[in-house]
Amino acid sequence: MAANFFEIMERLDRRWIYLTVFVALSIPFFIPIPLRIEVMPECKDLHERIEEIKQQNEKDPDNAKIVLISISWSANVQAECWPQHEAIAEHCLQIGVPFAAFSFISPEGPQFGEYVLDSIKRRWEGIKDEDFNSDDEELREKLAPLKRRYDRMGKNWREIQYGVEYVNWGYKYMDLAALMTMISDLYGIFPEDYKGAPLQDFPMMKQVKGFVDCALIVEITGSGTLLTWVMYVTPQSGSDLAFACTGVMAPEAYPYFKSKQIIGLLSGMDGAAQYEKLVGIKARGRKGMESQNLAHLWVILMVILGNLSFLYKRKKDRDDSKK
Amino acid sequence: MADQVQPTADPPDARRARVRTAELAVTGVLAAFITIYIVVRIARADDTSQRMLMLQYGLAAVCTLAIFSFLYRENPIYRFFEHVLVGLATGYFVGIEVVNVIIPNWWNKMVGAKGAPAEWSWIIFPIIGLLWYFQLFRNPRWNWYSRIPIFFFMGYGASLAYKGFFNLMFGEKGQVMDTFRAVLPFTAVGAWDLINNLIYVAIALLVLSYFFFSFKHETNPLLRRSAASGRYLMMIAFGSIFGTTVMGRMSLLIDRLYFLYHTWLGLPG
Amino acid sequence: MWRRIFISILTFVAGLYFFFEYVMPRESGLTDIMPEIGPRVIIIGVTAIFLGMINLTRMHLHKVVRRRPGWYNSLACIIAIYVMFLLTVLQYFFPKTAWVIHTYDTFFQYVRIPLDATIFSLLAYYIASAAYRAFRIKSVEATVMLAVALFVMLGQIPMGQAITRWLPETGYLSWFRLENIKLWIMDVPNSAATRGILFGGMIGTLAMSLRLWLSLERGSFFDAEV
Amino acid sequence: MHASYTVLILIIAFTAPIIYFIVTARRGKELYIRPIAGLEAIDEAIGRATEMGRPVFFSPGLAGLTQIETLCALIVLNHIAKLCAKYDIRVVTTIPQYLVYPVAEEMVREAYVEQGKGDLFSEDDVILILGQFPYAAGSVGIMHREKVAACFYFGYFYAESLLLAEGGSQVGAIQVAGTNSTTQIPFFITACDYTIIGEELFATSAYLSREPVMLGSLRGQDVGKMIIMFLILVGTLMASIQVLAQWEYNWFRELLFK
Repeated sequence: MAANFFEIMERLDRRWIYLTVFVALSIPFFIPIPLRIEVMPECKDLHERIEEIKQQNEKDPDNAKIVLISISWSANVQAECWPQHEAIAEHCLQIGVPFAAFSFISPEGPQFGEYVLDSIKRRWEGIKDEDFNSDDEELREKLAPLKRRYDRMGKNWREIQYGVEYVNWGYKYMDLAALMTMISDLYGIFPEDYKGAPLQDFPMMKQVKGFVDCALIVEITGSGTLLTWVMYVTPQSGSDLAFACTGVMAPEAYPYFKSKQIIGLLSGMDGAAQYEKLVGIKARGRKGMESQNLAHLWVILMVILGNLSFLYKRKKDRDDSKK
Repeated sequence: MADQVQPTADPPDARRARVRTAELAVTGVLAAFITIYIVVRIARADDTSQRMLMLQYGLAAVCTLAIFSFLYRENPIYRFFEHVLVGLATGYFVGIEVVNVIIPNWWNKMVGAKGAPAEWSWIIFPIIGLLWYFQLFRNPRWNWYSRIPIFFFMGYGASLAYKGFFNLMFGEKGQVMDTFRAVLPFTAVGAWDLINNLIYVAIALLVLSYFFFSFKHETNPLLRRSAASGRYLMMIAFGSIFGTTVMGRMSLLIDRLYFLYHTWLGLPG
Repeated sequence: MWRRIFISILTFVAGLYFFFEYVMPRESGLTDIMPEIGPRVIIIGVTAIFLGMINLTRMHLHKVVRRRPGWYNSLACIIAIYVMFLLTVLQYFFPKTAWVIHTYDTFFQYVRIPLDATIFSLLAYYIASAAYRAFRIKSVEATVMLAVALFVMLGQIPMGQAITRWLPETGYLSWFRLENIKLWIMDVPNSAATRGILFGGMIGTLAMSLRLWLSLERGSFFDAEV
Repeated sequence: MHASYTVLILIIAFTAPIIYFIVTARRGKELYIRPIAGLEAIDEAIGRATEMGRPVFFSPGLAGLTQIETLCALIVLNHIAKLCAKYDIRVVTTIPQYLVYPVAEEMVREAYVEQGKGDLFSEDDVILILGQFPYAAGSVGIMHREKVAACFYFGYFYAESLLLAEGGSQVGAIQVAGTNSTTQIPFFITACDYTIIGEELFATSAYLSREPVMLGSLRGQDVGKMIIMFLILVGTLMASIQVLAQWEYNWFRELLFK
């Protein structure tokens, strides 16, 4: 009987495997699975660094630094990069660290930057003002990170003040010469923001001359842009670099995390989910992890089945040759 | 050559026709359902903007399902949408460069828009840039001119490699600098760290030793063992890449399912 | 011949500024003129963007005119190029006109993005199928890879981590929690091996850059008669 | 960052051997280069294709013409085409870059003509398919239609690597891959019979072409690697002594960095 099973499996049409993948990933959409996300140090370090920038800015408001998000992702990897971007942006907005977004390799980047903020705003619309002071302790605890924003901004906390809290520089075709120029002078490359308004006139950009005034650069990417920063920009600008990337890229980034050339590392959807946990939201990252569970178990099962049938076949071949 | 192209185990024509009909029928039924669903959603929407949104969601869902149909078999619907994608991507890319770079960074500077003085000298840069277009000529006599910008960019990129290399390897937190790790495990402090450091330095050196090319690996006493083990140790890195790639690829699909189930079909979640 | 010499000199001269900017001390003032260089280089580079559009149009127009099989797809491609191009330019100049923004949004957010994302998501199916068909313990190498991959996969999902959640969160035993094993694999052996590969690769890049800069490179493209 | 004096010395230390060995190689000095394990696999695969009388498939990766990986891939293509011409079988090549296309066609044609089998070469065997996924899908389709007996993937690959390698294994071809894109190597290792890893790709093309510049450069690179190894060994030793002697800093590190 077992023999038949493996033989059938070996001849099985690929499309059946595809179908099972589809089903396995769909189940969590109908049956929610409770999860506990473990936050890893790579992620915690980034969170702490942004909190630190907040404290520094409070101590020295005349010399306030910004966080820069480099959007090097586009539609095809949005599954992993969108939640990372959303979690980091949400964190900056919660505690009030001004942040800018720009893109140097992905033309769609700035557009996605806007979409991400839209989705944050949409999520906030579902939260009522009185929830922050509700009697339900669980709810209060859940909203504690966001309450910092509510306390600071008051009634109109849902509005994101463009130019004060956040600015979108836009996209430029760029090669290394231009990127290195931006270390000291970014206005030669970005005279305007992505809508065509003069960039230098925004309040949060008043004291920003170039990358030197970005305390932290977060590179969110699905391709190999990390080395560009590590080799050409951050040693000169003195900014810290954090790397949020698709799962594929993460193992390659660990040597730089080890050497502290990057101070934080978010790896794929897992990293996004960890960050979401830290900033107290449940968005695409944590929801996606529910499906990841079954998907991974399914892949592991596939590997085991494949190897069993491989071993079976090898044994059979050996037996045959003995005969 | 023709006989090589023909697959040997063709199903009989009759069977193929039956499969064809079944495929067409299933496609037709699915298409009808999707259309009806979209129309119903639009009809039941509250106002114009909602109706617009439902139409847009429907469009996105059709695109998603059309691409998924590739899993069953390469088909004309997939091919059509694939061509549309290539077109949209190219058009968007060129358009965004025009409005994001050419207008603000060149045109505005040259004609002096927004109160700045006009700098007509900027006209020269696109003229140099026009040399790229000689690539369109097949004739080497003309094609040659396109090498001027290509090699200009190559030249300055190449010389930049020095800066990058030394920043990466020998900077304050450089990769070589970071490999200087204390490895003698006979101090009281952090024995675990020391062991890890030893493993770390050893693996890095062994892997590097695999990439020596101008020595005979078999006869060189140092390289014989180290290069072979280097290859095995690299497999650890490749294994972890495989592991995280599974997560990456699955995320992509989860994202699409999320769209289909929540955004389009409107399931709670 | 003179053309080749000209190209060699051009390549070399183009690289001189950045080389000296790096090796000369800060006082040389070379770094200060960098903001003048970057914006100009961008313009030279960006002029090339129409090339892709021209090439694609040429290729597909050829198919349409000759009525090659699938010419209607090519027609759709050409139309898509120019519609998207126009819309992108229009939405910059008329950000307040509703129909422009709506049409642009429809094409970008609801056609372009789903198509792009879905094509990539097909890989999820393929990786599962490859895991079944190809990921086998054929050799020692493959076995090492497989073992590491299994640990990493288990360590990065909550259900995998749940297997060892009964272990304490601190102390020596916590090392054996799956997420910590994964972290260790990533942080020590993987990181070290990647670094080893990187050292080799970077030296290779440096050597290649040197060959390009000094026009020593040989091979198809560089040997072509000009 | 500007170069310190130590870095200036290092610049010379890394550059001089490369130039020196290139010059000596061009003067005609024979330089040893170790055989690459995957290369026998190429011969073996072509041999099997000959026995079966089926064509072989070649992909030069997704990178552009000026990228070194593609140049190496083209050299390998030329070698494979020569072998195929010798044994009277066809080599089918798909190209994703329009700049690479004419060069690759020339390479294959040249190889067939050189072996006196010009009539065996057909322009339809070098196929241009633009775009990453169209390329992968088209290539897999061609593998199926032609029932290729061997597949070779050399060059720089992205996510399409898995598609190609899966497609090849489905038709039961012997597969040999060579790439330096680290993220794609695992998929080639799982699905291919032999994988040439990382820098070995460059060595492969040097080994096959016997181009003095490449051989010399490889030798120079080896010296560079030795320098790095030496620095790491000394630095590690000093770091250990630092811990033992409880120095405030590792002076060797400071020396390099300052």
